[in-house]
Amino acid sequence: MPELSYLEAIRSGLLAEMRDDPSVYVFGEDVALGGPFGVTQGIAEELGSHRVVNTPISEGTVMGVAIGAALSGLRPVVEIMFVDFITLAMDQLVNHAAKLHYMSGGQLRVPLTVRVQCGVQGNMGAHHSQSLESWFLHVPGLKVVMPSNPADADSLMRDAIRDDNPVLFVEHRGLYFTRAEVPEGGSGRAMDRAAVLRSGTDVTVAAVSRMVAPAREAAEALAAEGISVEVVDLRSLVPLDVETLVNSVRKTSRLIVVHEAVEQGGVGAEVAARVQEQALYYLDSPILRVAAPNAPVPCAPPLENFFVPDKERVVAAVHRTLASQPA
Amino acid sequence: MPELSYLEAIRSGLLAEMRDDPSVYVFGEDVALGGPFGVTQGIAEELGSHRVVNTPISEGTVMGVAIGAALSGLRPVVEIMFVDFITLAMDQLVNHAAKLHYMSGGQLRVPLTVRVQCGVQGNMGAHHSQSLESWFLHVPGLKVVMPSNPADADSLMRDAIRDDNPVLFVEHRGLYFTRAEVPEGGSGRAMDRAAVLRSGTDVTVAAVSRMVAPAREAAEALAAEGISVEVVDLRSLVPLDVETLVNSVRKTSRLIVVHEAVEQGGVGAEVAARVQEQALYYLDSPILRVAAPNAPVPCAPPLENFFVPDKERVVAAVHRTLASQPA
Amino acid sequence: MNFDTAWKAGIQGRSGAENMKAAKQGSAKPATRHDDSSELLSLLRHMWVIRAFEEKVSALYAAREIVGLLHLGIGQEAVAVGVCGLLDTDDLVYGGHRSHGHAIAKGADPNRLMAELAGRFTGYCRGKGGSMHIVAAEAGFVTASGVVGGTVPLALGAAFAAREKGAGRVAVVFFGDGAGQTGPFHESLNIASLWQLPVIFVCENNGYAEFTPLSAHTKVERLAQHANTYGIPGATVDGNDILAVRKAMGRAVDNARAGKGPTFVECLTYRLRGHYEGDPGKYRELSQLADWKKKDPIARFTRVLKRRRAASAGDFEKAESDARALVDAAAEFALSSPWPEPEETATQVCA
Amino acid sequence: MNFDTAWKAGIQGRSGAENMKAAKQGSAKPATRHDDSSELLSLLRHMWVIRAFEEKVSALYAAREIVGLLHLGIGQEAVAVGVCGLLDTDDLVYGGHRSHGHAIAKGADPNRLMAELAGRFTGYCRGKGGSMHIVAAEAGFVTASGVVGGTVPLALGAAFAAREKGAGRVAVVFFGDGAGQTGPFHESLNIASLWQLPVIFVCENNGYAEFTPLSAHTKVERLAQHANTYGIPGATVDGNDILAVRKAMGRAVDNARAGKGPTFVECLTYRLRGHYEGDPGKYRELSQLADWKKKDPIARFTRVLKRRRAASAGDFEKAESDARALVDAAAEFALSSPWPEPEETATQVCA
Ligand SMILES: Cc1ncc(C[n+]2csc(CCOP(=O)(O)OP(=O)(O)O)c2C)c(N)n1
Ligand SMILES: Cc1ncc(C[n+]2csc(CCOP(=O)(O)OP(=O)(O)O)c2C)c(N)n1
Ligand SMILES: [Mg+2]
Ligand SMILES: [Mg+2]
Repeated sequence: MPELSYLEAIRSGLLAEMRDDPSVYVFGEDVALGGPFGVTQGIAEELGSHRVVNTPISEGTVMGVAIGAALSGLRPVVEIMFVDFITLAMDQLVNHAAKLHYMSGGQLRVPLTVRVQCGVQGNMGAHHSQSLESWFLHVPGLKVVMPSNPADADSLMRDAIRDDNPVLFVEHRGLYFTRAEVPEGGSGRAMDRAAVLRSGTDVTVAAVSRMVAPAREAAEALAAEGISVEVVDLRSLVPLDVETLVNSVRKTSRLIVVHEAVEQGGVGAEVAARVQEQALYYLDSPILRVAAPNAPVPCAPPLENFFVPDKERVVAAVHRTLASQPA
Repeated sequence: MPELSYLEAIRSGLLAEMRDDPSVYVFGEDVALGGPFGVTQGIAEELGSHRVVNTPISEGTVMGVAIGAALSGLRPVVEIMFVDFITLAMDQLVNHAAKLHYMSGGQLRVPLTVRVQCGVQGNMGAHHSQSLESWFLHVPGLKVVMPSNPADADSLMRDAIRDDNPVLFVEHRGLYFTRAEVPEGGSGRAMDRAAVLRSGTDVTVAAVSRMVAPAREAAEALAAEGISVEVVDLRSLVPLDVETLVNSVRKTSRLIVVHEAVEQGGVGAEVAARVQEQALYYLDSPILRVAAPNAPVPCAPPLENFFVPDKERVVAAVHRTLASQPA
Repeated sequence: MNFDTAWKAGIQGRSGAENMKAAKQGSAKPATRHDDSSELLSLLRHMWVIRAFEEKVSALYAAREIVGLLHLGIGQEAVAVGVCGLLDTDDLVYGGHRSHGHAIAKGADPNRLMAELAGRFTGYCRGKGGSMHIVAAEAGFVTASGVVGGTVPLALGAAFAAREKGAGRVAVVFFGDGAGQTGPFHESLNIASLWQLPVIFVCENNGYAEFTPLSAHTKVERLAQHANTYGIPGATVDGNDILAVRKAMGRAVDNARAGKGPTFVECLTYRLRGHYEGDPGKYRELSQLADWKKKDPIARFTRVLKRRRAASAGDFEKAESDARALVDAAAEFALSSPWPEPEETATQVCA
Repeated sequence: MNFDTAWKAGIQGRSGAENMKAAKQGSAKPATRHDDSSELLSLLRHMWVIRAFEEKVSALYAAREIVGLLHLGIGQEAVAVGVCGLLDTDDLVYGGHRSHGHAIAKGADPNRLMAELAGRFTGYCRGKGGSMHIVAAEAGFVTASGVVGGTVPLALGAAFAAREKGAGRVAVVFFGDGAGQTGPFHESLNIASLWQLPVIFVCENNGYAEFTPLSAHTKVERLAQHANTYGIPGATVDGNDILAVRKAMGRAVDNARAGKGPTFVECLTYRLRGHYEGDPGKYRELSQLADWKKKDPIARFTRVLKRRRAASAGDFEKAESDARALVDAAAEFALSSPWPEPEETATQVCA
């Protein structure tokens, strides 16, 4: 089993689909040369430059072009270089990609994959560091996946491209160079299901994307204290695998959700709402969210560091939830 | 106390501020003629056509123009004709209006009011009927208000314009012609606070915008059954008045949130997350959400009617929460 | 393409798409060519179907048999028919909020279209779409949109796919003068020219965006000028003269099919009704309306055909009466169709 | 306006904004006029400050004393200084992701700017902004943005406010050739021309957007052509010739102040470094880089001044060495400044 970086794994999934299916095309700024991070590097050379289409800086229109191409039977993969710029493509993504299957009464399909790169890494400041995935929970017709590791990145990319719906594939810049083993030919369908990464009995910690790492580290550290933490990688945000969470909470009676997006209106809110709805009577303490403070992303190192949740904050939340009891 | 329609009340609040403060300008499509609904009718005639600026169909840039004008000391009110089209102005609103005060370390201020009209009314279909307010809970630096009645419409408009931050003022098309008394000179500061419209002891029903009416009707109907419902009009979504909700839930032990936006990722998720966090041990049953199904807004009357939550659905949810008990 | 086959078939109850398919069997290329009399008469007939359809919609709206936000293209029929008459079924057309006529001209079945407007399950979109969001995939009318300018980028995508497939198909997008000030429109001109896509931009410049005249939206008098900046061939034609539209469109289609890239066809026209049904239209002078009524594209083309002796008085009358009959039947089909079940509200969200 | 006062004051430790204010006391209008020798020398000095500043930034970045995503404008100084040299403090300038030079040219204090890049509390934005998001309000540098094209609409708003206030102020926005393909840019040209706003569009056409040459982004060779479509006077000038920039800009400022509306100034230039610090720059030929090095705007202007005998050899040397001293001081100020407290992360979210 080869070891790949997260970035290479994205490419591996993409390339596998592109080799298989000549209707898969890539659109994006500078993608022919690999983009600023190199994800699409070498694809044009292997499969022809017509398959990897450099675009002008016109996010909204490029999204529309990809949707139109999808309506005509291609399976485009469009790259938005930073999720911050998806703000320029919201009309096409929300009003057209997500809705046309429904609005047409099923006549149309939009098999589109939107690659976006998100998150805090490298002091890039408020216009290149956001995590905006939760907006898209509120857009019926879109699916949203968010891999936390190379194997999932590879598999979810394959799943996303094969899906007949628009799928937002959210990459975390801070994970690009993390390495792990990736089964050749993909590790099987990863979409639609959360993954239980570590089983435990005292507290469930559900995390997304880069936050899975501090969740695991926290579980490790807490194990030393005799606290048994179950770690769940949400992986798919839409559809959200509530069943796995509820099953876990029935066992642990406590839940903490960890994400890098700001707390208010984040994915943690939907998770909390759904889990309390289905498992309130199993809960021994309130569901807590460990997330960024409600602020834009600052640039300076001490601020950026403070912004991003870390292992310590997860540990503290676990202690808090274990200490919590009726007033 | 004059009786005004919701639409007239918005105009009354706007006009009051515009008369007081020559730096308040209105920008939007067709606003000089009143816009398609007539909200800004007559203002140009009274205050000069330079104060009510018709714009091309360029939502993104017009939003930017208003922000730039706000940075230069004006207090612009920009109208996005349907919230569905705010998708075209997200970059300016999210990356610039909301963040510039923070990103500049306090050097800049953006005293901007964004009027958007939302909701299902009149079989307009998926591109003219959405409720997207919950996205903006996730955008630090923005405030969001959502009046449910003429008096609040008038007061919140005044508050929004006077606020030194960008405020999203969300109007519901289905309320435009509802009438009620509006105190002259405004009813005092309405921003930042929820309003308890009816006090009760058995269940709290928190509703937003047009959903306040079915919440009240449900309370009325349930009173006849001997069920006492406390009705809270959220009114301000950012900041969210969690205190009022928590106080109410401490009394009633049950909470239902009602909104017209689709359930997943809606405001109800954040409300549920916050209330269970602060009041879990007071809850006798799960917090329920009564909201639109997770679908685009359909056009045909039977579908549109089914889409929008109504009194019956609120009543059913109240019965459900009262019947709920540990398995 | 011979519209007549389609037309007659339509009367006989075949779906619009089937009609168009049948009609196009013998489709002669290139699109630029001399039209014979029967072809010209068929253009007139198609304009009449659109006119009759929209007048019926207007009446049904007044009677509250149809609800929603309706934008009629009465007075603009020459653009729809002039453009779509030169296309095959598998050429792909995109429209906007005022696209009943575009869809019909492209071969959409009036029955299913009317049923869609009436919110019935037999409608093209099962009642989920509605007037501003027509999809008639079988006819190659891909989609309209309620977002002004929203379909322009989509049409580029269709053109991109067509080019990659090498089938010689073209993509066409209809949009208004108001859309000409939207960013996506400009981004699209750039990309279409950069990639030399087989897309045809059809701008229906009716002088107004909602209540505001074009002069209050831009200083650019002819939107085709923007195309010229990008080196896209652009023509501004009298949009109420169907033959002028057809001529410009013929060149555009030939160019696109020949791999010579995009064309911009700006059609100067006027909507004879309000922006939407119910719009009191106070922002326009009655005299302006009267002037444009004189330029009614149907009356005008009828005069041309008379002058050319291309048809008899009976033909002209029959064009109208057949259209009215077709549309009456469509209305009856629609209004006697079942409503969608409420539970349909949450189906088909994902494919 | 006399840059020299500002310059000297700067050396003496006054803030940039104070400098500019002092310098502008005697500001002579109109902007279009003959420059005397001391004024010319001061332009050179300002270019040197920017150059020295960015070379220092590059060195500090290499030493990991400064982190983040840095885009340097080395090689483009003639545009920044040519443009801003004709503005007063209360004229409002907007920039983009490559705007260190624009801010300095507008009078931002190098100390506070360097501190911002170094993430310190003494920075203009208390470390919250960073390299792509400079705000130096006191100097009339309103804001930059990490969103390509993002500030173009904002500058229109500033121009709108200026016009309403009737103060004769102008707004200026710097952006790149890549921004010229964004929708907001085109929407902005339309609105600026429609409303005749006192805004000056300064396009720094350096031939590349990231790794892709302009020719792969558009078929339009001169972005000024778009302005022309809107009737906006547009000139394309040699952006490495500060006097050419200044001449075009002088006319633009005079027009804007006189209420004659917007102007578009396209400056052909080249960035002598990578797109961002760390970019290996493989997409450009070394020979191209070498050619452009010969056109270095500072060396070139120095030659002009020499030819005109506008300054002595000592003056030239001093221009550079003073700049380096100033910038060394700025770096020292920045690196010895305190970091912001972590708790600052969640302050100033709302005003
Ligand atoms: C993005 C967007 N902004 C605003 C509207 C509201 N609106 C509907 S039609 C219209 C005018 C469109 O004018 P034009 O493009 O000339 O088409 P016409 O109505 O004249 O056919 C406007 C502003 C919209 N539907 N979409
Ligand atoms: C809206 C948006 N899309 C993409 C990017 C990523 N990006 C940063 S700089 C750049 C190229 C900009 O080119 P140009 O406008 O010519 O400015 P230059 O870098 O040459 O100064 C791109 C694509 C961005 N910052 N903003
Ligand atoms: Mg129009
Ligand atoms: Mg460039």
